[in-house]
Formats: sequence, C-alpha cells, structure tokens
Amino acid sequence: MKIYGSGILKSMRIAFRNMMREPITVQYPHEKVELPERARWAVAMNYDEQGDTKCTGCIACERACPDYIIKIELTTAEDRSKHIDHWRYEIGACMMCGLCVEACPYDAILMSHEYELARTDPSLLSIELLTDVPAAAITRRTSAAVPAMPAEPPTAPEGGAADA
Amino acid sequence: MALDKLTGEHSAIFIRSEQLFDVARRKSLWYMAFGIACCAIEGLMHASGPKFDFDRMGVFFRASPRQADVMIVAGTVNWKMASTVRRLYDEMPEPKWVVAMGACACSGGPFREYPNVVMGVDKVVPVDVYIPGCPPRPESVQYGFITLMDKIKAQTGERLAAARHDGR
Amino acid sequence: MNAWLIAVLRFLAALGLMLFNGVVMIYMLRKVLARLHVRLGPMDNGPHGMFQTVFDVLKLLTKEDVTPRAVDKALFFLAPVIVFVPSLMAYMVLPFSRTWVILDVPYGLLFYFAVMSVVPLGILAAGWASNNKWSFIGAMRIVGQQVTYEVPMLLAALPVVMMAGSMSLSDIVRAQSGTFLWILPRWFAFNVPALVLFFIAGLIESGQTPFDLAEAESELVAGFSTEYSAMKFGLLYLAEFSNVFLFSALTVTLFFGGWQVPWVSADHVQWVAPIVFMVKTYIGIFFIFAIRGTLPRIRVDQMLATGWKVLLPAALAWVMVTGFVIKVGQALVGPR
Amino acid sequence: MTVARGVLERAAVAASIETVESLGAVCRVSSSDARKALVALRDSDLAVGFLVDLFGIDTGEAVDIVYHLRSFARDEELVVKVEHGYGSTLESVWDIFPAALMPERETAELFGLELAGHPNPKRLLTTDGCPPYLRKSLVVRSAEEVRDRASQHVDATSLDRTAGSLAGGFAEPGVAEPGASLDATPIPAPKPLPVPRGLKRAPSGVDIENSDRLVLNMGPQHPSTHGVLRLILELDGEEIVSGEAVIGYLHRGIEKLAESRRYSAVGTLLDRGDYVSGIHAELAFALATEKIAGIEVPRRANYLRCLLGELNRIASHITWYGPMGLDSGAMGPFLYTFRDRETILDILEDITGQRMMFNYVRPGGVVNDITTTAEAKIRAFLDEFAVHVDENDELLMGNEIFQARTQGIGVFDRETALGFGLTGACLRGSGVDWDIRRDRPYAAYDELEFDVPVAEEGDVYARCAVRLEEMRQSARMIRQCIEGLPEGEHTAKVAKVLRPPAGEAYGAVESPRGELGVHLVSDGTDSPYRMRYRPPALYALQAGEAMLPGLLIADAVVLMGSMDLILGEVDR
Repeated sequence: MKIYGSGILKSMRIAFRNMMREPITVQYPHEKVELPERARWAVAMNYDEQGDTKCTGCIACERACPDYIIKIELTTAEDRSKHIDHWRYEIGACMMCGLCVEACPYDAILMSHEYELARTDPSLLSIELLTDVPAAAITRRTSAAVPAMPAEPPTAPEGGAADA
Repeated sequence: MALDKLTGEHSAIFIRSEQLFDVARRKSLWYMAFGIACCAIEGLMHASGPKFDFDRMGVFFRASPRQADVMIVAGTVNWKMASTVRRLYDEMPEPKWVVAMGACACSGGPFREYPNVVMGVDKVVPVDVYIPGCPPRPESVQYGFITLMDKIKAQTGERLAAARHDGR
Repeated sequence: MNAWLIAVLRFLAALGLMLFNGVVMIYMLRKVLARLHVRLGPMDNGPHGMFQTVFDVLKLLTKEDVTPRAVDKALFFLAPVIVFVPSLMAYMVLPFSRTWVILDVPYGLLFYFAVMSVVPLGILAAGWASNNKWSFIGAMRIVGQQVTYEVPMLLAALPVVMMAGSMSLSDIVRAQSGTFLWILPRWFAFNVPALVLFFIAGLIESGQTPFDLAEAESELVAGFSTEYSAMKFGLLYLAEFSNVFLFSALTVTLFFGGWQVPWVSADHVQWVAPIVFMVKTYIGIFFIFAIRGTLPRIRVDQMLATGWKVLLPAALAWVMVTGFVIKVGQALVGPR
Repeated sequence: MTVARGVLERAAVAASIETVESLGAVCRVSSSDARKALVALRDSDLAVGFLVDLFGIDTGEAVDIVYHLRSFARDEELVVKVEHGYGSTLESVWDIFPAALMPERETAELFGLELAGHPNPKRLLTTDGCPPYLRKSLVVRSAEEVRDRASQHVDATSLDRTAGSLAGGFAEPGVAEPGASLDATPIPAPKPLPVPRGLKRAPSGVDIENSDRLVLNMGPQHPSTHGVLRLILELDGEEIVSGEAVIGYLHRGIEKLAESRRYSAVGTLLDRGDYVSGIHAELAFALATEKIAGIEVPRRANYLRCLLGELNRIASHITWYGPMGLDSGAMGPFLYTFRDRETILDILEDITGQRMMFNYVRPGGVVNDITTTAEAKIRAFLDEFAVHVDENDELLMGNEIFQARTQGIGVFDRETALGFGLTGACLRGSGVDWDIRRDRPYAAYDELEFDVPVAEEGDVYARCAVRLEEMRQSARMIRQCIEGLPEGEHTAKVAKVLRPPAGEAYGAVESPRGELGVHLVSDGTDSPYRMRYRPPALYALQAGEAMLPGLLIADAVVLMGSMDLILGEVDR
C-alpha cells in the first residue's frame, strides 16, 4: 500500500541528493566556457598572411543576407579594380545565421567567436568592418583550399531546378 | 544657504552618499521577468539557470514591475505589445534601466521588414544597454549587465564632477 | 539601572535581532536554494556574496517609493507596519536561554498566537489598499489561510502544554530537560503526530511552500505585495522572513528542547545556550527553505480541505490521545 | 478520391476534384457550397473528423481558403479549396470543426475578409487599423527602409495605451457585435459537437463597472503565461466563469516574410517561430520543398535529421517540464532539467553552430556533418540523462501535491481533442494513438524503433506523463541514431539558389508540440509564393481556452502549462 506523503518525502530525498552534487555553475566574468569550433557569433573579416583583406567586393554576402544588414559601398576604377569605401555591418540586427559566410566564394569573412557584444551607444549598432581599402583581386581566390565553402561565384548557378 | 551648499542636490555630501548608494544599486540589479520571445529562454531562463546563474552577480528576478530595477526587453516588440512595454516601464520605480536584448529589441532584427514590428525598442522606451545577438548567449547578457554596472558608475562619476565644478 | 532604559534596550535588542535575522535569512535562502539547485548563488559581492543582502537593503532604501494614484493611502502606508510590528512583538517571548528572554510572561505561548494572528490582518490591509486585483486575490487567500491554520495549530500545540503543564515557554523548555528510556533526550518531538501537525499548520501560518498561496508567484504575480515598492516592500519581505524565524524558533522551543543541549545539564550550557538555540532554529529554517525549493504549491481549496478535514480532526484526536496517555501514566507511576 | 467525389455528389455540391501528388485529393467548391460540402464530408463514411489546418492563399485575383482535412478512420488527407473575392464574407465553420475558431479569425484579418457566424469575430493577431498583411498587394519594408532605422519616428509618450484592446474589431454592418452570443445568428448544424461553455460569451463583453464578477487580465506580462499570452478571465471568487485568450503580442509576420526569402534562408525565420525546437520547423519546410523539387535526401542526412530532431525534442520538453514545475510552484524541476538542457544545447551548438537558432536543416540535407566531439558528448549525455529523467519523473509526477493539482483538471475527451485539432502529446494524452513519426514516417523514422506513449485520461497529468515518456523514447532513438549512423553524404546536390518548379506540397513533422506542418506553394521563383506554418500550439491554445470555465486561477495556470504553448509559434 502506498502511504500518502511518501511521494513528497521522495521529492525531498531527490532534492537533497542533488544538493550533494557539485554545482555546474561557470562563473562567467572570471571563467569562460570554451565555444565549439563551429559556434557562430559576430561576423569578422578574414585576412591573408600579408594582413590584407580577402574581400573582392563581389557582394555575394550582401545578396545572401536575409536581413539586409551588410552594405558594401564600392568604387570601381578604370582598370576594373575595385576599392571598398565602406563595408558596413549592422551588428544590431544580425541574427548570425552564417548565410553570408556560406555565400562568400573567397573565404573573406568568417563567423567569429566574439559574443561579448553589449554596448551602450546605439550608433555602435552599425559598424564598419572595412573602411577605404582596396579590394582583393579576383584572381587570388582561396576557396579551393576550403572544401566546406561552396565554390561557385554566386551568379553562376542561377536558374535550373534542384538537379542543377 | 550655506546648509543648502552642504546638503543640497549638488553638494559634495549628497553626491558622496549617492556614490555609496550607487555601489548598492550596481550590485543589486533586480530585473523584471518579462520575456517576450526567443531571447527570454536564453536571457532569462538559461541565464538564471544552473550553469550561468545570474544570482551570483546579485541579479535576481521579481515578477512585479514595482520591485524591479532593470527591464530586460527580451524579444521582438510589435505595435500591439509596444504600449504594454511602455506601461510596464512607467510602472517601474526610479532609478530604472532598460536592457535591449537581442537583435529584435535592438533594431527589429530579422523581422524588421514587417510593418507590424517596431524597429528597436528604443523607439518606445529609453534603452541603456544594447546586446546584439540572436539570441545572445547567457554570457552575453551577463556581459551586458557588467556594461550596465559600468554605466551606472560612470553616471555617478559625471554628476560628482559636475558638483565639484559647481562648488568651485 | 532604570527600568525604562532596560525596557528600551530590550526592545532595541529585539529589533536588531529581527533585522539581523532578516538579512542573514535572505542570504541563507538564496544560498540554500542555489545549492539545492546545483548552482552557486550569490558569489561576486563580498566573500561568497555575503554582502549581497546588505546591498539589496541599501538599494531598496534609495528606490523611488511609488504610491499609485488609486490606492487607499492611509491603509497602504499602515499595512507594512501592521505586518511588521506583531512579528517584532512575538520576538519578545522567545526564550534564548534561561535568563535571556525579553518578556517572560506566564502565558508566552498564548501571547505568541495572539500577536501573530494580527499579521494576516496587515496582509489583508495591504492587499485591499493596493487596489490591484492580484493583491486583492492574494489578500483574500490570506484570510482563508488564517481560518485554516489557527485552530489546528493551537490544538497541535496543546499536547505539549499538557505534557509540560504550563503555557510559559520557559517552563516548556525546562520540562524537556533530562532523558527518558535511558538515552533519548526528553524532547516533546517524540510526540511525533503533534510535531507533524504543528509543522504543517506552521507552514501555513508562515506562508511557506507548499502553502505560499498569498504571494504565489506563478499565479498572482507577487500577491499582496504586487504594488509595493522600495522599503515598504522591504518591510513586507522582512516580516515574511521574520515569521519563518519565529515559527522555526517556536518549533524548537516546543519540541526540540529550546536552548538546552541533550544529555548535558542546563547549568553547564548557560553561556552557549543562545547559540544552541540559534543553531537549532537555523537548522529548522534550512528544512523550511529546502521544502520551499522543492515542493509544488497546493491549490487554495485543497489547503482549506487540508486544514479543516485533516488537520483539525487529527489534532483534536491527538489531544485526546495525549490526555489519555498522560492520565494513564500518572495513574501508573504517579504524578511527576 | 472517388469516395470524396461520391460524397459530394450525394450532397449535391458541385466540385472539381484533382489529385495533387504531394498533397492528396484537392476539391474545389464554390463559397456558397463550402459549409454543405464540409458537413457532408464530415458525416459521410469518409469521416473526415479532423481539421488539420485552415488558411488562405492570395492567388492574385482572389483569396483561396484552404481547409485541410484528415480522416483518421481511412488514413486519408483531403484538401478543400474555396475561392473568396477580396473583402467578401467568410462563413464560419466552427460549429462543424471547432478547430477553425482561431485560424478563421486569423485568416479573415490577414486577408481582409469579413467573418460571419463566428462567436467571437474580432481581430486575433493585429490591432485595429492594420492592413491585411498577407495580401500580395501589400509589400514589406524595402532594404533601404530597414537600413534606415532613424526614419521611423515614434513619440513614445503618445503611444496609444489602448492599442491591442478588444474594442472595435470587425464592426462592419451585418456582422455580429463583439461578444454577442452565438444564438443571434443560428446556423443549422446537423450533428452539434459539445460546445464548451466558455465560447458562449467572451469576458471582453462583460460590463466591468456593473458586474458582480471580477474581470482579471492575466498577461501579457505575467510570470506563468510563457511569453506574451494574455488571458482575460471573468471570475466568480477564484472560479473562472469564462475565459478568453488574446494573442498577437508576438505577431511578426513569419509567413509574410518567408515570401521574400530564398529557400535556403526561410529556415532562419522558422527557427524563430517555434523557438525551442527549431530543427522541427526547419525540417517541415525542407520536407515540403523536397516534395515539390523532387530532391532525394541521402540516408545519412535523414539519420542526422532524426538525431538532431530527437535531441531538440528533449530540449523542448525540458522547457515544458521546468516551467510546468514553476507553474505549479516547484522551483526544483526547472533547475534540475535545465542542467540537462545546457548539455543538449552544448551538443547542438557543437553540431550546428548555435544554441537555439540552428539554421541547420536545409532542403536536400543538413549543412554540416556531425563532429567527433559531439558524438562523445551525446553518449555521455545519454548515460547521464537516463538517471536524471527517472529523478525528474519521481520529483514531480510522483509528488502527491502535484498529482492533486493535475489529476482530473482540464480533461479533454477523445471527441473534443480531435474536434479542436489537438495534436502531439495533448492528443495522445486523450487516448488517440496518432504519431506522425510512426503513421506518416519521414526522415529515418521508419528505420528506428520506438514506442508511442498513450494515456487515456486526457487530463493535465496524462499529458505530463506522455511527455515524460516521450523523453525516454527520444533518448532511445538518439542511441539508435548514433549507433546506426550510415556512411555517406550529409546533403544532396542542391543548387545554391534553389528554384523548385511551381507546385504545392505539405510537409508535416511531429514537433514536440504536435503536428507542425508547412504548406508550401511555389511559383518557380527563388522564394516561396506562400508558406503556411501550421502551428500546433495555436490549436492547443484554443482548446485550452475552451477548457477554462469552471477551473480556479491556479488550475488555469497549470492547464495552460500542460498545453506546452510557445507564443512565437502561436502568433508567428
């Protein structure tokens, strides 16, 4: 026969058993959780060995972004080389879905592990990742070395159904 | 007149005591449990859950706006919700702060194309700290609170400097 | 020394103890709940977060004291005081040691019950004056709660009075000295049904889980204190914790030998007696908090049913059983 | 299909019936015949007693109202389409299928139709003055507009405090006044279903000044309404006389915005619909897209979908279980289970990259393969979880106080549960043995072994018990997935900018809340023409709303907790 109240006592026993267990708390400002490699936080620029940007200004990311948070302002010189005036990134509206990084054919941007993004100034919700730098030449494509990234330029596979 | 200089609103004594109380304000930020959307799971539930434990920093939740210091706007605010957010903000006692958590509260986020969505909760209530991310990690929220604490400290510092300037 | 001065000093001692207890208990609550829930609780402010509650109180002192337009102003201000004062008065009769008792009245137990029955009145006033529907429902629940616990609690304490033969709390403690059955301390706690009934009724009285209906957070937002802010809320909060302390202290006094240490003669523990009393009380508080962190809340109609259909008949029956056993015992071995 | 034709002919309803491969039989009837056709279909030997979904599609010239029906007896799907001109009157079918109550209101307001014969014909999601958002003619903000935040000037002090109030609504002449009783507009119903007491009269119609009753406004900011649900309760003492759920405080246009997103980006929106089980919503959309585009998904991808789906199901059930404990007043369960949820989110972050908004399942497969570290973490988690789930079971379910709070509260019998369109654990708690994973297998579920827990009582406790057992079954499936993970590709070859051919499909998954369906209409471009998200929580909410009368406030909280509402999904 089940005695009324035995369930309550069992609940208390479980609570005390948990009391004996080690707390799993990570004391954040003093110690930090290690993020997995794939973790996606704020978009950051990827630079090559010389410290130059890999961005060619192809605006594949701008078109892939569902939230219209990336805005690249370019000027094209006479020899068709591009110059990036502003590479605007509206961090305040970014949902960190990674579609821009997937779309980038040149491996020029990456999802960083920077998650301490709080700020008090609303004007900082929109930042510039690149200002007034020459864009990388299209020939210097590095995407072949990174198999995880889709290799085609964004304009190539337009049209066609799933079997393309 | 002299007494006013000693204990008035711009007197050094008043500001000094303010500074003392500001330590208390900084260390005991009770937030209002007011989750709107996805961010509530991360910013309110997980952040006060066992792993991240907001309680460590003296950040504790109260259900009633009358007893809260901070309002975490955790989620998308649309026009149906906006008046409620404003009303809850008005109900909170001074001094009060607002934390806009997540992309939606900062600027409308992924949904700002939709005309029914408010493009950032700062259109409705004054915001002190913006936390980008969708949703931000619980640590991001805790970092946001550390930023808020710094801001409170800086505010008092400014007032103290102003009082010194006046006294001179 | 001047008798008036002594009276004032005693009053201040009670007030100081009450405030100190409140601060310590809120810290303890947060720590106990944290450990129960595999967390750490306050850590950053002071060593292991010890100053956390101090900061909380300081902050509450400086918050804006909101008085909503539609409240009943007089009652709204008076209510926290009505809640606060009775629990301060109840401190007066607690025997911390043989001599450390602020007001050693011969009917201490009765005084305690009489004073504590005013607390729900204050909460009712708070809920009514707030002019808030949540507060109002919370206040109504408190009234139901009071009629539920008062009678069973008194009846559950009656066996102790019968065994001790006195209503003075000091006498009740003294009656629990010595041992019986060779090794067991002569604690009235071995009158288990009385203890259980008293404990349940006491949980209802102090409004602790599973009977925290008046400020049921998930149902009534913050219950009767919904509209209170700043230090008025602080007073209400403090009074709640003080009631928990009082209940635990009374349980210790009635059932666990008060300030006495088992197997040691009362004369040898005179100096540590208050500490023993506090330790015992805080162990009781720990259990109350552990229950608070674990059990679900009972529904209001179920609480009434528990009070009237279970606690009251059981307490009545147990009074009769205890009386019978005492009489039989006296007939067999003669009066003590 | 032939049966449906016969039934409609007998009822003298002119209908054109065609079979769409990925949808089932599609009958098109005229708007005047719609009610007759639905009654005939329900009462015939076809016995389509279950309204899966009701929604509209703007075809450019008119609005197609789609009634998606299911016959459990014959295990058949049937779609009835009715064309309505813009601004015309939509006749309510709530007395035929009570499940239509809220979807009808939503469809009417979002397509700008009028609603007739409805007990509560008010706006559901938006405030007065909002345009019909789902019309094709209404365009969303442009890229330039969204980038320019400063352009939106709002005077915060002038905010209309009554916005969102229940005054007004569809006050066109000829339509019943808000709160008017149903009896004013009698509709002949051949076989009346049990009408819940609460529907007769909405609390918003109560004159607060002159009533003996207390009208209590619970939410949108309330600790236990799980987000921004607002309940208006008319109370007699603590007993609820009538109750009404007001939603729309989180309406953010997921269905509308999907029409301007590429197929690969729709998942980001769906993640934020049902935000505690994003994988399932993504999967439903991927299934629908694959049906239209005819994409074959590799076996490994299917297994990964199951694996992540079941992990996500446990995580989601935890966000039900913990708050359920909080609702009933117990703090412990919340914190103990969130310990497990942290572990799961850790695993999910390892595999997908984010803790909640995965953007992981895409048409054709999944984005990334599983990592080796995640595999080890999953195994460790399963061992730990087996202990914890038993503890949780005992902690809450075995507790007499919790039993007293939940047993016999909010009972849905079989009929009511089916009538209100309940799915998932709520339906199984009422004794209907239906699980899409088993009865309409998708991904790799036909290769996995699992039991479908069913309880007969239909009360809050039964639903809780079913969900707890589901967690155990999920753990079992995760182990099978991880042991039997086949080799191969994790995604099929899919064009980067997917343009499926024009078509229509319905993809359904068993999400933690029930049947999560995506009804997708494609027009051959790179974004969907119309995407309908069937929110199981919306159907659960309206069922819960109907159950409110007669309960106490405390019961209402527990009842709403047991329906497992996620407001992001309810409002979309």
